[in-house]
Amino acid sequence: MRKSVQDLKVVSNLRLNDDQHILHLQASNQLEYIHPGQFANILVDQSKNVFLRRPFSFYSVDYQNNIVSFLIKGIGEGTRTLLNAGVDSVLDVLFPLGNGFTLPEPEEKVLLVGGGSGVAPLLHLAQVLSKNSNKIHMLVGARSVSDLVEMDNYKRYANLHTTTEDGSHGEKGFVTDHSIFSEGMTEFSRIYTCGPDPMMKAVAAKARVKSVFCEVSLENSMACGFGVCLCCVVQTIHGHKCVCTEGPVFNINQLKWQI
Amino acid sequence: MRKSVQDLKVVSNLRLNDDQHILHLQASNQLEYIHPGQFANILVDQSKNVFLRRPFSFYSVDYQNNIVSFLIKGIGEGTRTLLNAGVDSVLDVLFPLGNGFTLPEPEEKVLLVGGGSGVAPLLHLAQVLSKNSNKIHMLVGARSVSDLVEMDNYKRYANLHTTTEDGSHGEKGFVTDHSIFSEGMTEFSRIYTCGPDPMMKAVAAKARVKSVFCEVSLENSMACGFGVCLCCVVQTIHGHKCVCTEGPVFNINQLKWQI
Amino acid sequence: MADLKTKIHNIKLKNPVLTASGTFGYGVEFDDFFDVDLLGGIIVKGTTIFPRQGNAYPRMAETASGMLNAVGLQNGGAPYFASDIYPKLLKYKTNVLVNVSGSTIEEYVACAEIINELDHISGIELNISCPNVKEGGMAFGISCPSAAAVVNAVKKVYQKTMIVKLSPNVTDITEIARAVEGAGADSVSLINTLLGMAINAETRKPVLSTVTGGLSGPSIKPVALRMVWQVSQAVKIPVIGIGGIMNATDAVEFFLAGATAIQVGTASFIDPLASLKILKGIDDYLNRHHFNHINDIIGCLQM
Amino acid sequence: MADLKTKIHNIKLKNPVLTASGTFGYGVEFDDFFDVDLLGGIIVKGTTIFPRQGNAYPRMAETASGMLNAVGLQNGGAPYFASDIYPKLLKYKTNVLVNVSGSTIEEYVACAEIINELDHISGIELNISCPNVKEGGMAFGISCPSAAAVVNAVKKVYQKTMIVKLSPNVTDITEIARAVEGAGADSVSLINTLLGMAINAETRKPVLSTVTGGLSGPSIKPVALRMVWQVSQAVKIPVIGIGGIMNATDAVEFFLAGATAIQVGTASFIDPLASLKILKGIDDYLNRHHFNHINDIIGCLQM
Ligand SMILES: Cc1cc2nc3c(=O)[nH]c(=O)nc-3n(C[C@H](O)[C@H](O)[C@H](O)COP(=O)(O)OP(=O)(O)OC[C@H]3O[C@@H](n4cnc5c(N)ncnc54)[C@H](O)[C@@H]3O)c2cc1C
Ligand SMILES: Cc1cc2nc3c(=O)[nH]c(=O)nc-3n(C[C@H](O)[C@H](O)[C@H](O)COP(=O)(O)OP(=O)(O)OC[C@H]3O[C@@H](n4cnc5c(N)ncnc54)[C@H](O)[C@@H]3O)c2cc1C
Ligand SMILES: Cc1cc2nc3c(=O)[nH]c(=O)nc-3n(C[C@H](O)[C@H](O)[C@H](O)COP(=O)(O)O)c2cc1C
Ligand SMILES: Cc1cc2nc3c(=O)[nH]c(=O)nc-3n(C[C@H](O)[C@H](O)[C@H](O)COP(=O)(O)O)c2cc1C
Ligand code: FES
Ligand code: FES
Repeated sequence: MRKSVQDLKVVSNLRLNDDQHILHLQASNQLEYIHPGQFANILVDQSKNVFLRRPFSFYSVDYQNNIVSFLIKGIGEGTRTLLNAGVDSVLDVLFPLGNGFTLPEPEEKVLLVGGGSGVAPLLHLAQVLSKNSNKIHMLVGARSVSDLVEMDNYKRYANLHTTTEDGSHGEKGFVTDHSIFSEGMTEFSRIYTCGPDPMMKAVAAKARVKSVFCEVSLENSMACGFGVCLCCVVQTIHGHKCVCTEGPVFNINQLKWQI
Repeated sequence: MRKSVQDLKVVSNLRLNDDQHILHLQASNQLEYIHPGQFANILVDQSKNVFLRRPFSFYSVDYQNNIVSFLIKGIGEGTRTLLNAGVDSVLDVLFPLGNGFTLPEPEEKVLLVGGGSGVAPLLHLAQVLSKNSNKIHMLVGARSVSDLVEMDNYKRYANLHTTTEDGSHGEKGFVTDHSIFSEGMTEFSRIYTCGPDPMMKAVAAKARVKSVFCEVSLENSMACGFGVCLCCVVQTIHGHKCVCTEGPVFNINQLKWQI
Repeated sequence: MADLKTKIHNIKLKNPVLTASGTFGYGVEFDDFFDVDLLGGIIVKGTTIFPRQGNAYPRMAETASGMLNAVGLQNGGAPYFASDIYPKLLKYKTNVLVNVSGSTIEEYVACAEIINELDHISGIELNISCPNVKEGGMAFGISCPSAAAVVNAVKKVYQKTMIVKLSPNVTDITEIARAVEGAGADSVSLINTLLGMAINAETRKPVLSTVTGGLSGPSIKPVALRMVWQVSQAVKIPVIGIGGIMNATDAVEFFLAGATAIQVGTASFIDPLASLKILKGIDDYLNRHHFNHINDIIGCLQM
Repeated sequence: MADLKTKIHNIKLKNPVLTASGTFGYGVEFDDFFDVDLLGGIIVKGTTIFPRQGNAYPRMAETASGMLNAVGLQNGGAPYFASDIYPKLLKYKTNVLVNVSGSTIEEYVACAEIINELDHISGIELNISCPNVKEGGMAFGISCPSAAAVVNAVKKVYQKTMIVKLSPNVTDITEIARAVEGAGADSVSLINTLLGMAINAETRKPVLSTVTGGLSGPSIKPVALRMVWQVSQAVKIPVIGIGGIMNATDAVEFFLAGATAIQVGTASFIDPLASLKILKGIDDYLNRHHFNHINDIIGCLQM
């Protein structure tokens, strides 16, 4: 789909917990295809201190009703202003941006690993993969059960595994402590991960050891989101690459990560 | 009353016409006395391009219910953002500021002359004067009948006269063309006026000729509103004076106006 | 429709709206959004003779009504530009200019020589004001002798229009403007970014990998407008206004202050259609005020 | 409660929050809002030896995240200050400093001599950076010899602490800082306003009666922070940070960059309680990060 700036109407603003909401936004025209892992850059116009747009991964896409949704975690003024978006208000959204995940062949067995609000693009990916008859396992990590949101939604598409740091849900510990890594790593032909950098690096390290295909979705700071400012670069084996156009999804073999 | 910064709740936002609304704001504590002609400086926090507060005269004050109201005309981003203030939203208001009008002795017959949104402080004045058993005549000028708002409200306190430039209501012409000036000028012991500068100057000229006491309420551009920035000055016979503290109301004899 | 045609030395502009270097990529990134040929011209990314990786990440900090960048002239080098990018720009019917930078006078000259061979490039904009590189860059633009020296040297090898882009990080920008005019600049463009800094109070570290960076966006507009006004009174060559232009009203202010053309920068990050909207808005302004020609407002500030 | 005590030369501050000259009146205007004695000190309005009417109206233009002012040092003159205003300031238990300006060195000296007689004034801030007066003001602050000359002359007649307030409208602020340090400044404060301009596109006139004016507010913070960081590495005397400080986070950034104290300016126009809130926020920050003393963050930017 061509990138464009569209006015999307807030059709619902669903509060999941203190700092996470799902915004459902409706386009006035037929949505064109959006690839899982792509993102949108949203203008925050009701806030004095937010100058640039804010990037968010598509959480799900409903082509029937022309509704896209975003899972947003409030961390600063931009996100918190968006969490207050009223139903029927209109957001100025630039999309779709970035490359997205490489889809597996049908029937491949894949593992999706998410942490924090980094889980967002993985639901969209799971939706698409489930239509591709992939076998999907999804591992989500959080600090505590109260941070684990939307579990029922993930379960519709994937075998769900969880870890919590306090042991209040699933296995206790960090995501990479989960038994799935010690037991059946090689049964997965691909691992897709999104979340805090240290988590992604730990997952990438596991994948590298077992030579499993692994893609990570990065969240560098961005000014434009469509490849013109060159602010969002990451070091790759081919030099600096823009996360907004050549990413946000990178194969770990491309990155110069110390893992 | 001491100046303070208070959070006032929008209890109603009444649309009068395309670009004029009345906002009713409620204080959580008992309001102290606000003098007619005083103003408030309102923070416009939901707008990217408005940095400073915006000054507005009190339109009316209801001490029973702790409600103050403002008649606001949308002319730029600050005012237009305020016109969109939702009921139950909260505005950050610095008040009361400025000096206000000199009240006449009881029973004096006075003329209030307003134009445009400049009419705002005159309603508050009329409310107070009517309790002071003054005989109040009020003359309001506008371009056309559609710009004449709140006439019934003024009539509760004053004998109302109007002019419109297109003759659609009252006498045709500018405010100062009204017959009240040719006929009975000297029956008024005081004239109070607020509106566009040229109008106030024309009224001031009439008053000066007949040596009638006349006070005008100025609208200079302001940064602080409480006398510390020295941006809002007007030339007086005693040099530069701050409109926000030594005004906004000035006796025309104080001003170095070419009238 | 008012007549928006204007001229920067030998470059004919169908309208005075250009895009600022480093904020518009190579133009092609905007093809999805609008027909770039509608603009008066585009100024592509800062180009140096040698390829540059640019500075380390993080390169950006958001500020009040603006942003700091520390990109550091990441580009593939002039030979790569000529062989790989230039061919893609041949499709444009509007003016394409190249922003030229270097760490030494020799590098500026070498880069300009390569660009000089490219027929479809209308001119160069000499960047003597980049605050984000260790050597050269801004250093040239903050003293009269060094500014004049670069301009002089490049003038010898570059045949077409040479615009010189000035740094605002100086005590008296009119001095520098006169120095480069004297050295042969055909036009000056200003302002480049103001040198600024951002700190993350929570981590107690600078936000940018380079500690300081270049400030752009509406926050710098008052400074830019003042400098354009000062410089347009100090020199005879045309002045191009840059700095925080977000909408047509901003652009009109720069014309009134004396700019013959303007460049849209950071605004394109927030709205990729900004430059086109500004162009339309300028036309609306002229019509609403019954001006027939953009020249009717250039330098027409009423004092 | 962290220990917020700090020192500027001989002035003991119970906390590092001061108010910027020209934005806090004589302090008494804030009596309705809070107890001004809670602050480390206040710096009152720009004072000159002769009374000044200031510039004509309009004196203010709102800008993106900031404002331009062209007040032009309106004040009753130093003798009037001493006789009529000073007595009202005796009630303050915190430090009161006077910001001193002039059109000639002799005027600075004459003004400082009068202030020198006022026991309750802890020090002066020499304003060699006001962009809004026709003569003197900023002119002194943009060249090293003239800056040093004023400081030298005032040093001879003023016995207590002399802070010198620097202009940001220079190519290299560290040079000026070193020049005034050499001439006997006990501290430097920075930045004063950036020279800017605003135009009303509809009327096609400058907004300010003086055409150009001084830019303040959050829009200038990145420039101010950069200069404070540069200057604090260049001089040994304490640096006072000013420029767009709106909240405690901003203030902490200035401390990290090397400021020993900060001044709250334009923020007080928007929220008269800003300086008090900033003071409380600094304490919160220190507690949250387990620092016992403000010195634990001054100049502690991690590179
Ligand atoms: C491609 C992409 C996809 C994203 N998808 C999602 C999503 O689906 N859901 C979601 O909730 N968030 C997502 N994010 C993150 C989101 O964009 C940020 O949380 C948001 O921009 C923060 O804005 P703010 O104004 O609330 O916080 P700010 O006030 O801008 O920042 C608050 C603090 O967080 C830090 N910070 C903010 N953004 C970044 C960053 N990108 N990298 C490093 N530090 C940062 C700041 O330095 C600051 O300390 C995504 C980011 C990217 C780049
Ligand atoms: C003491 C006082 C009392 C006031 N009372 C009322 C009131 O009761 N009701 C009401 O509707 N308005 C009142 N005003 C005017 C009101 O404050 C302005 O309309 C408002 O500040 C404009 O803000 P804005 O952001 O909408 O427009 P802006 O975008 O700030 O301005 C739009 C245009 O109007 C011009 N402009 C704005 N304000 C002024 C000014 N004060 N003087 C000269 N030109 C100006 C600007 O230059 C610009 O061209 C009062 C003003 C003062 C000083
Ligand atoms: C991300 C970024 C990269 C830039 N790169 C260049 C460059 O390569 N060469 C140059 O002369 N100016 C460069 N600039 C400066 C802009 O061209 C422009 O002068 C400046 O941003 C001010 O305009 P604005 O406020 O409209 O953005 C860059 C600016 C930004 C924000
Ligand atoms: C309205 C106004 C008046 C000012 N007057 C003076 C002054 O008299 N003397 C002075 O040294 N600085 C003066 N300044 C500059 C401030 O003290 C301060 O240096 C500047 O505003 C930057 O800080 P800020 O961004 O926090 O406002 C004035 C600033 C403003 C906005
Ligand atoms: S965010 Fe601008 S290039 Fe990636
Ligand atoms: S508005 Fe600041 S002194 Fe009047």
